[in-house]
Amino acid sequence: MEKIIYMDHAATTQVRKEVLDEMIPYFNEYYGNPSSIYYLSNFSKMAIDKARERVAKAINAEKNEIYFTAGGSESDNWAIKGVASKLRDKGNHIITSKIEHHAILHTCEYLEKLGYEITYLDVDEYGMISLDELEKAIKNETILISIMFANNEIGTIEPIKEIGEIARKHNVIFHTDAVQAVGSLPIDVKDMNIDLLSMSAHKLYGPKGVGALYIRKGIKIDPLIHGGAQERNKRAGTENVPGIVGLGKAIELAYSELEENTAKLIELRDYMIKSIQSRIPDVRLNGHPTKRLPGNVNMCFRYIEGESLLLSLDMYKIEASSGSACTSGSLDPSHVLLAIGLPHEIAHGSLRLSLGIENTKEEVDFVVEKLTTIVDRLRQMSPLYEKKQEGK
Amino acid sequence: MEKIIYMDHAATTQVRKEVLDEMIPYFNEYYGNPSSIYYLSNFSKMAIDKARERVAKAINAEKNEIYFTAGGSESDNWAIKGVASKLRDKGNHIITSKIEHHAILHTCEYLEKLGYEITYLDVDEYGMISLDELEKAIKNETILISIMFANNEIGTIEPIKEIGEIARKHNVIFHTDAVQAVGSLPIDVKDMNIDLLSMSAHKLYGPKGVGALYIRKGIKIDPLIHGGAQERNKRAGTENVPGIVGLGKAIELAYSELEENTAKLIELRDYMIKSIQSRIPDVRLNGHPTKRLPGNVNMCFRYIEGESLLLSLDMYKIEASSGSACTSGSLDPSHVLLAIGLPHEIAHGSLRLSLGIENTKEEVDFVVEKLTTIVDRLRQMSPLYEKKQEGK
Amino acid sequence: MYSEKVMDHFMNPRNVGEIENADGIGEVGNPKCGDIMKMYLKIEDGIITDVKFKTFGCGSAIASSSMATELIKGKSIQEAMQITNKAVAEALDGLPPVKMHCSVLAEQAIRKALLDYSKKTGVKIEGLDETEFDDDDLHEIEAEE
Amino acid sequence: MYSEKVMDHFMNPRNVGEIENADGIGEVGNPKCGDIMKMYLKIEDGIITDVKFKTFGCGSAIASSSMATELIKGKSIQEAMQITNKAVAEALDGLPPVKMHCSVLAEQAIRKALLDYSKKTGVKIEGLDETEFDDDDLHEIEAEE
Ligand SMILES: Cc1ncc(COP(=O)(O)O)c(C=O)c1O
Ligand SMILES: Cc1ncc(COP(=O)(O)O)c(C=O)c1O
Repeated sequence: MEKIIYMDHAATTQVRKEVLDEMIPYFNEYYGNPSSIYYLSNFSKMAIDKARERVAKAINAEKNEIYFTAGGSESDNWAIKGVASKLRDKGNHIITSKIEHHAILHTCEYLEKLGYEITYLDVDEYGMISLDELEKAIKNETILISIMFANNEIGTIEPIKEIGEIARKHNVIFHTDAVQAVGSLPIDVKDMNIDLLSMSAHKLYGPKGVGALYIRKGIKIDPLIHGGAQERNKRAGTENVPGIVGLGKAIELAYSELEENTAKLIELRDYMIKSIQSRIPDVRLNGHPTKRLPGNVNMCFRYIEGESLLLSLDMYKIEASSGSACTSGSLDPSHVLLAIGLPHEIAHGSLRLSLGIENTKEEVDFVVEKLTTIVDRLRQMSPLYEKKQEGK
Repeated sequence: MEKIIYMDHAATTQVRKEVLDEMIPYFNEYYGNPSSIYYLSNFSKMAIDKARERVAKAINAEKNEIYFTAGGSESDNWAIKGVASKLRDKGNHIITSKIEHHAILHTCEYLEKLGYEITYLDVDEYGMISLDELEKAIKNETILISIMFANNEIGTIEPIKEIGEIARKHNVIFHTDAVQAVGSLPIDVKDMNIDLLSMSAHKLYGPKGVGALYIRKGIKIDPLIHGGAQERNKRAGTENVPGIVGLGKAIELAYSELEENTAKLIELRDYMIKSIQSRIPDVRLNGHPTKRLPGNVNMCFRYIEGESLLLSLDMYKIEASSGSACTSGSLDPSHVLLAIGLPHEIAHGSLRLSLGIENTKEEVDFVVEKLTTIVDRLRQMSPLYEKKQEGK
Repeated sequence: MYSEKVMDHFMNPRNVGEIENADGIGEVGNPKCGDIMKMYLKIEDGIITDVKFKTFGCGSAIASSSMATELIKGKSIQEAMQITNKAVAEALDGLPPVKMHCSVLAEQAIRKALLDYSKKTGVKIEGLDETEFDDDDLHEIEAEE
Repeated sequence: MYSEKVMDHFMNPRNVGEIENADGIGEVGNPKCGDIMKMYLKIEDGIITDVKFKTFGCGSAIASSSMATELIKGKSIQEAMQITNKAVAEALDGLPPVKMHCSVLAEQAIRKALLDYSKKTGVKIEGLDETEFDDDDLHEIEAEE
């Protein structure tokens, strides 16, 4: 494979060597089914136990509050549908936001078809929900508040602790999709009054296809996957032992290096934002200037379309992402960019560069240089830019 | 780790070296998110495509009829809940059997709470459902028939093609939990009129935490996991690329060696059954004598309890399984053994030895020898045996 | 899953067997539930001079029986009456929660054997009562799990 | 995802730019949907002697514009009228199904530029009709996907 510059860590990350090394023996040496009672299975049982402890520690939960899943989407679906199904006699109202991941939004839309009522909170220009509006939206029938910890596109970090307080005050269960936050931000489920929290290993240098749902002791939700007695009867299916081991190792590494990595990433991020702003006219930073994920750079480049930007970057093996409609094959650009109030044509021209711990200042310089050329080239081709030049 | 004799292949298998070798590069070299549009992602996209083709070929399906999941339990839950949710306006009746895996049974029990009606078909002493009873159970409201391909405990193979014909005749969707069958038995979804089929990689020398659901073209079911557009909008979540690669490789290997392995396993299985029967009195073979999984040996040893048998075998690092209640911490022994008509006290004394391709005749001889000693020892300790000796 | 002590008492159970003309015999559990314990006592001058058991059941049932016999051997009837299921479990360095009922069975087997002795001999044993041997109770601890 | 031809025409688009005093100009698409194509024609004696384009849009939109200009350059008006979106897509060695609307846009841009020429000059072009330029139609092919 050719050398690439990978700046799409919000999409996925590579499995770190230390993580993969710990996983390997569980594929064909300690391969016992953790539900069995013999010698061979002790190894996998103990491995899961250790991973559970590591995950719990990372977010200040108890070990038996962690349930392993097949990833962020399953955790999100489980949290929402599990509460909805369990509490359907109590109420049918769920509050979420307009900028959630599709794993939340499409789940909520499905529930609407089943007779649930969903409130989708607006966000401000930075992507922040309003605590006032949240509190006003709560009614007797409200059974769940689900607000993401940090947004995957624009990186905005929501006021989770405050949301937790409001939820607790009104005795409503609070779920947060923390898929982008876990491994990148300090999380304390106790202090933040979080009842349910979703995470996914592949966003933090762990393997794809494994995640977890934190379920606070005392919170009862229906299973999403019924069957065997795994995960204390809450999530059936033979455990993905190597994956679980990988999640445990990855999360431990992430939090042992959190301070150092955060400082590095924020410096790199702000350097990149400034470089772009100083070299390319008509750009806009999306998301909050400071309350944002350490590695997230998201900008709109006026007069051009995002996919053509991505393709051009890819010619230099620079891997990034866009909220452009064209990358998803739909007509509308990212719902997140529309929710923060961008007009369609500007939203179409967005670029997300999500930095990771292996990125360097040199790479950033290279990318910004190429980006400058590319943006210029595409603008020269753009009839919108032509109009602007003509002063229309 | 000490050397073990592994005879619990129905619980899980080790990942074959050829399989793991193909998976490894997808952890940290070709780690791109398959949904992205750049260079790096081509590798994972192509890998998934290849795996899908391999899985499709193995069961004579089309490539775009295969949807990857996190394992057998998810596939089972998805099939049942997906049909139930999609067709709830058409009907609320589902037909299954009493010997299904818990992933089916507990899902059905959950649906009962939601107002669905479930018919649990009886089985005969060999664990076979009756086609007559099946056909009689079908009514206007019937939306789904779910009968397993082969039973995980007693190995009995159900008359799938005939079930498929009946389902088709009555225009009812037919799902089969083929988790134990895939990789061990020839499967042709077209010829067998199967509409939905569940499989799991870790039962066929692939990795844990990945499986697939075959959905015949034209059959529409609701998603179980809503969210991103993965798996053609039917199963959200970033794909477990290495796992999917592993499933693809494992299933291809299994079917390329099927004839050879089946012949070997049946010989070993029948040899083991005969050895046990000739050396140990008061034993009973559970399941069908010939219509059974190639590697499945399941016997009851009267007067003793299964867990103590397992523990004793484990002292020699012989790893096997039991339908004993004590292994699951419940009071009742396996629902499968009860369904074939065994009295509780006999069902408690069951032992499943599920053979795999790496087991040898020498291992079988060793196990039977140890088993003979162990059964004798435990019977000497058993008050039930005492009564029998006294002629009570 | 099991402590080394449990495994030791399971693989090398002490006092397995029967006592001919035992002074007290107690059988508890039932085959439906997968465990039966039968305990034989030899009692001389209020002292349990010998004890044997037979058990149909899982590893912890066998280990619990074995440990229970060890705990009461050579003890007085009153001492034996003090042996609780917890004592049996603790002596085994603990049992998994789902297996605690095995230690309850062992306690019950002792008491039932003592009751049998009491009935046969007319010797009154304080705190013993026929009504306590109700199989349904034996799994209550488990049900709590 | 894209063929080499698409990537070539995207990275090295032919005929980018404007034509001063063009004989016909056609603009289709709209910025809301993320694609606008603007086509400039120079027509002499019924022959398209020069053509330029500007496009705001994804890779396949740019490549489709580029290919479309190549296909009609030097051709007669009637030949240009024969160019369908399929021809554009085929000349690019195919487009992904969700991107077929880009080729439709290119076809429409040509026709709209010809219509403009027709209006300006009074030259009648058979098969051209104002009513066909309805933005809503452009994504129909995509919607079928
Ligand atoms: C027949 C059957 N169905 C379903 C399953 C569940 O598969 P998994 O453990 O991969 O979720 C199993 C195995 O555990 C099985 O044997
Ligand atoms: C905020 C957020 N939620 C949920 C998900 C879904 O996670 P996964 O792909 O592991 O299912 C993602 C990533 O794709 C995400 O960024």
